[in-house]
Amino acid sequence: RGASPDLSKVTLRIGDQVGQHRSKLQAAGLLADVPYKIEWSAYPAAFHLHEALKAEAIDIGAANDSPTASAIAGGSKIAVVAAWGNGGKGTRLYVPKGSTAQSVADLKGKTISPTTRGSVAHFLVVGELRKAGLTESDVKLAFLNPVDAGAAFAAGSIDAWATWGIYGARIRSTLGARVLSNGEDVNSGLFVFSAARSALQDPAKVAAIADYADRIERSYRWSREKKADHIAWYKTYAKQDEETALAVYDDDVPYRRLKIDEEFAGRLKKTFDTWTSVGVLNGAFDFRDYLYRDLAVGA
Amino acid sequence: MSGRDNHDLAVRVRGLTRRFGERAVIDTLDLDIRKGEFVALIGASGCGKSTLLRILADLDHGITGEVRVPRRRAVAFQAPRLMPWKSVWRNVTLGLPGGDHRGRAEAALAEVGLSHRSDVWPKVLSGGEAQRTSLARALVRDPDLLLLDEPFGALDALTRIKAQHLVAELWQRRRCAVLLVTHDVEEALLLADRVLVMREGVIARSIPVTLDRPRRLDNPVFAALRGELLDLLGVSEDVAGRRAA
Amino acid sequence: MSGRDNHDLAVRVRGLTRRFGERAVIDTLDLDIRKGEFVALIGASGCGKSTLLRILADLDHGITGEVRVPRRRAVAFQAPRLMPWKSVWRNVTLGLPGGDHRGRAEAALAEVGLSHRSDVWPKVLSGGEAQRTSLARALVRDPDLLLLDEPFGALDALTRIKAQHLVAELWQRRRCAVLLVTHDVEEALLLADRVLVMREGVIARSIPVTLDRPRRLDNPVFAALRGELLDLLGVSEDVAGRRAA
Amino acid sequence: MPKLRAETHQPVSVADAPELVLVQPEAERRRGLPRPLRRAIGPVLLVALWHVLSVTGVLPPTVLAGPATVLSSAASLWATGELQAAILASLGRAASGLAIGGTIGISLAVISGLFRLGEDLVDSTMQMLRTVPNIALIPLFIIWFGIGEAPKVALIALATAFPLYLNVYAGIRNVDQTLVEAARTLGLSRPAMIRHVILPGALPNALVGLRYSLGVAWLALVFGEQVNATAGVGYLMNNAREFFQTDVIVVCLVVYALLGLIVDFIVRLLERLLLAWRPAFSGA
Amino acid sequence: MPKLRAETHQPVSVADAPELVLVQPEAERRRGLPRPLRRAIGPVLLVALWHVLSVTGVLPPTVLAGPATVLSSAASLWATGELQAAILASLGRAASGLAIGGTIGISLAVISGLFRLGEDLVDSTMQMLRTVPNIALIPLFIIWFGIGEAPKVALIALATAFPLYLNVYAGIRNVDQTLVEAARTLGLSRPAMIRHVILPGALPNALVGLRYSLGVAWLALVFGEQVNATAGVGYLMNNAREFFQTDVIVVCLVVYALLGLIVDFIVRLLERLLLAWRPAFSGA
Ligand SMILES: Nc1ncnc2c1ncn2[C@@H]1O[C@H](COP(=O)(O)OP(=O)(O)OP(=O)(O)O)[C@@H](O)[C@H]1O
Ligand SMILES: Nc1ncnc2c1ncn2[C@@H]1O[C@H](COP(=O)(O)OP(=O)(O)OP(=O)(O)O)[C@@H](O)[C@H]1O
Ligand SMILES: [Mg+2]
Ligand SMILES: [Mg+2]
Repeated sequence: RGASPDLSKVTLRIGDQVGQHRSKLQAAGLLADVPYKIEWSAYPAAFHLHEALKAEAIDIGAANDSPTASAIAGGSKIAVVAAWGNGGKGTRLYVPKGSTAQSVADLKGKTISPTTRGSVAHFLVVGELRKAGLTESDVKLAFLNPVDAGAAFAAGSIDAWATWGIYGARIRSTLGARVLSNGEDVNSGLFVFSAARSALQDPAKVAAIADYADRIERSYRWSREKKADHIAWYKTYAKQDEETALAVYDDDVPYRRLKIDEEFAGRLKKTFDTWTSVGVLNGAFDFRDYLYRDLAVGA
Repeated sequence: MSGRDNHDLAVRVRGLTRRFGERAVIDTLDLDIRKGEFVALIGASGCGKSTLLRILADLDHGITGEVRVPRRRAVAFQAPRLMPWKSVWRNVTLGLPGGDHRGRAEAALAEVGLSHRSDVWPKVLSGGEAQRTSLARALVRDPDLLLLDEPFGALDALTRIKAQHLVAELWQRRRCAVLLVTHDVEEALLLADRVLVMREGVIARSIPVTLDRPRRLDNPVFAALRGELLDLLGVSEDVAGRRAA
Repeated sequence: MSGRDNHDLAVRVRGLTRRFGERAVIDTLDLDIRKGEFVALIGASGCGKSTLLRILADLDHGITGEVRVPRRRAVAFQAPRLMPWKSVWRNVTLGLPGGDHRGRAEAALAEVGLSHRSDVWPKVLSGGEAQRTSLARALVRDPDLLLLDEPFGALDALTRIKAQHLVAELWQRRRCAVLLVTHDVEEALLLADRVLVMREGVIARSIPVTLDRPRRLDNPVFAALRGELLDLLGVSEDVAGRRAA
Repeated sequence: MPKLRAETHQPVSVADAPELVLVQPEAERRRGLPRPLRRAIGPVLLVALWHVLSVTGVLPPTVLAGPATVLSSAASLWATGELQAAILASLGRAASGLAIGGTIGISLAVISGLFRLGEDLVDSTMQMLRTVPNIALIPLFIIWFGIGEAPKVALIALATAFPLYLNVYAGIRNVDQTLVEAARTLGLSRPAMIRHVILPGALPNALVGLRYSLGVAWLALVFGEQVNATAGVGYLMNNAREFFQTDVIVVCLVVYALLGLIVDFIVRLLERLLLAWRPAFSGA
Repeated sequence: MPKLRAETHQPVSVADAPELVLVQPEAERRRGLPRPLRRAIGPVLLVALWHVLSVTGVLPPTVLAGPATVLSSAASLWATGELQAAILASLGRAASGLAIGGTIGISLAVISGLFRLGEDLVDSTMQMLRTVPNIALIPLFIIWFGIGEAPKVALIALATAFPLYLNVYAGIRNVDQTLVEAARTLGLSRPAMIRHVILPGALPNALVGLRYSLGVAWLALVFGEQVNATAGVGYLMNNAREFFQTDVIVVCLVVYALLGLIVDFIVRLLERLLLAWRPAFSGA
């Protein structure tokens, strides 16, 4: 690497799911001294973000591994520049309070909502069914949007619901939902930053991306070190009560930065293969071609 | 006009007023029509004849005063008001109780000379044809009060005579009360028992026509009445004789 | 009817046919109207008078034959056809070139006795008021051919005389050709240079009226012409005298 | 032989003629609450029902928060200024979108309403495009218009163009032919004809289209504000769905519902102003 | 003094009167292609444009697949039977939803169109509800109707009820008051009045509503088929969008567009059959 490029002329266009990173970086004071300009844009879900990325309307954006694999399969010209993993926490399989099911095997013949098709929760359901020696045809899968699935769960229209984050926390607290499986050995727990290939042509922009990735890493560190601050931020950002904020804290903070290497390509491929095996995605990709391995990793 | 027994009346109006904004088009008007009486109503354009008819047809409630009319009424409006989405014959029998609508419509249309038009849409009718359809629609009903608003205005001389004849015949058979609005003084005198002249919101004059029927235009009493009525309408004999510049 | 110089004509129709389905309402009709000529057209209801007028107004193209008319025409239709979304005075001057529409509309409305109604919506007009508005709308224009389809049908005797006077005056001043459809034989004779009788799709008779103006109803020539026309319309003198049953 | 026979009733003699009925003046007929109050009954009943269902637990709060919760959520959103900001942002977008979409829709409707040739070219194309789901076009709009305000406004423009097109076109084709003829004899130029005859005649229908478009403009925001929005009612709702904030979702629904009432009010006002000429039926 | 003065032109003498113009018979005026062919021009041009943009690379295939790609994708979806299954599934839902929603919409429109009291209760409520985004109501529908076919059909019913309501209601209020009066004097019973006067008078508007509803029924599937669907055009499209299958998205869009043309054809046919009585303007 040569002399550090002039960042002051760079404008980094960052796509941000539900504005989370921007808000958190702000709260952690990590946006005060950014040496380049950031143009934020916010999207409600991963595929909206990837639509923008595919159109090269943004330079960089983060999503779970599954939507990233979908985007690659859909012909999006992106490269993974950075990734974090939390060890598979956060996405769980829930049953209602009164459910008699004690294991995934007990759900045979029942209706499970894996939330939306191709979501991390769907990934979990696929893995759990395999672990229990079941196939998808042994249960009824009801794909629903999170809010709709919540209603179906509350109304008893589904016997189990695989979901993540706030949804899980809320049904635990308000409906007394029970965790049937915490999914830690199934979930990939990957959080992936993808960049438009065009953005990676510009060394200055690459430097800015590297800096931004470092700030994300520092924000995770901030969350772990300043729990009270994180909780306070989260409560206002997501408009949740203390209980919910605390409930999701342990899942949200243990993200560790991963190296973008051969092994990571393998993890992406594993996710992709799971999806092809259930017919959600198809095609054949060498995910090593979709990595950008040269991003400087700082502090 | 008021000394009669109520039981004998087909229309009883007392102190009727109808205002549009500031203007009282009908202004404390009294009117009695006996059962079976044929009354013609004349008056200048815009004096309130159609307004009065609408009230007697129970279509206008922005009124003050007492208005009593029979339950069964039939109306032929000044404009034909045919339902454009119904063929001519269906227009004629619309709302008629009983069966064989087609047959009754055909008979009525034959009387007004429209047998050949019974299946067409109203939009293709000529002005006079539409007016005759509207007349047939009123006559085919069985009213106690027949309200006719210039029903012959768009008809040629021969068709008009036939239509007048038709109304007279229905009236004589049914003995219903008839209120006929017309601009034709001779027509009023040929048909009516009494001619009302409307002016400034009231019935300004009520002129009984005691001539025997059938009436003749060349009867001297007829001519005198005609002169009197034209005078009331503001047309002097001289002007009536020498009309165009 | 055909020997004249074309240059002298305001309307020239040759072999005009108009069919509705199988029926030829107008059937190889020929018609010439000289510049400045006042022609009245009479005929039974439904015989095709309005159809002919529509063709002369260049509104109906489902025709065969040759029809020539001046470029500047004005029409008063049988129904008033006022734009319901325009106040009365705006209806009168709609499409008029030049300025001071309000003033010209007021003047025209005053002539037909509607000064007090110039700001209202057409929906509140009485039948005769609407007809007079439509007439004012035609008269306020500057036509070479004036087509009037029963323009006085809904008017009382006095108003009708005034309106007739108005048309006659405009015609004398402008010397435009006028084609007046009417059901009133006396009206035709009072106003026109020539009376056309339409029957079975053609001009069956063309009767010149050579009486001097102003004309009087009590002129014996007038009475004779009147009898002749009524006869052509199928009304015998006897029926005309003794009309209602 | 008289043929116009009254067959259903035997001819009655004058003596046993029927009783007269009184024509009731309006003043004695009309009673009760004033109009605006009566129009409020429906919505008020609905809110009451909702309240009862919430209080009795038939509607669990995780699905649909009750009116009380919603009110307090709305109050706090108002206190932080978020709600006002959202409404203002959405209002701006809806207004621009409607202006563009309305202009396009009405212009195309006039073209295909007036000219056979225009109809041939435009109408079937519009009929075809109008059933294409907007959301599927968002990726295209991002490519053409980026991720700023433009694609959001474009989406609203697209969504609002069709109802106005459909209704104005139908309105033009519903204009009384006899009036068009009359206008032709008055020597109106083509633009004058459009202005003075065709458009006023199509106005009752056009206002239905406007009513529709005003509603659709806001509904389209739900999708438009999925693209890089940080404010707006659609954004607020999408966000609330992500964060499972059922109370905020319902606040948004209430905002939408109120908006529907405002749209209704505006269009009613326009109808009163612009359609005063109409001799139309107004209910019994 | 003559007051009806022609002020724009000096009175002309008979000698210099103007030339006559010939009234052109129609046969000589009309020429060109037959109607259905001419109506195809617009859509065909659009497809041609799309093809050209695709071939020249202005529309890259990752953004919007070209007609050729789409045809082959459609063919393979057809070969697997997926496309037919999707269309059939959606058709069934759209038909049931439309039947229910249409009945509700028209009934409510008749109630509020005819009765002042009905209007007071129903109209403002409908105006309020119609601007509420459907997708936000899905949770409610799930609670009430489960996750089977019922909520999907309910959603379509809801979506289709409003256009029919709006247009039929407007149609009823647009019925000529003078005809209603005339009908009243004919002694029609209330049901007869509705059947013979009000509804036929509202028909031109109702058909606009139907046109709208027929389109909306399919559009609502995009949301309805987010609820636990395994087949359907909306499902196919949602899926394709989430998994960036641009070719499948476009196949769905084409299906929707064709559907728009079919709807147009059906409604035109109905108009020709049901509105033959109308003396309306039909374009120049
Ligand atoms: N709804 C209304 N609002 C205001 N003025 C009205 C309304 N209806 C009628 N008028 C006015 O009331 C007057 C009387 O109208 P009406 O129709 O009764 O006249 P008419 O005697 O029948 O006249 P005509 O012989 O011309 O038909 C007219 O000047 C008319 O303009
Ligand atoms: N579009 C049409 N389709 C079919 N028939 C039509 C059409 N227009 C007019 N007719 C018929 O043509 C005939 C002539 O109509 P027209 O309006 O010219 O009569 P008219 O002489 O003006 O009669 P009136 O004195 O009653 O006004 C009528 O029988 C009418 O029903
Ligand atoms: Mg009148
Ligand atoms: Mg005529």
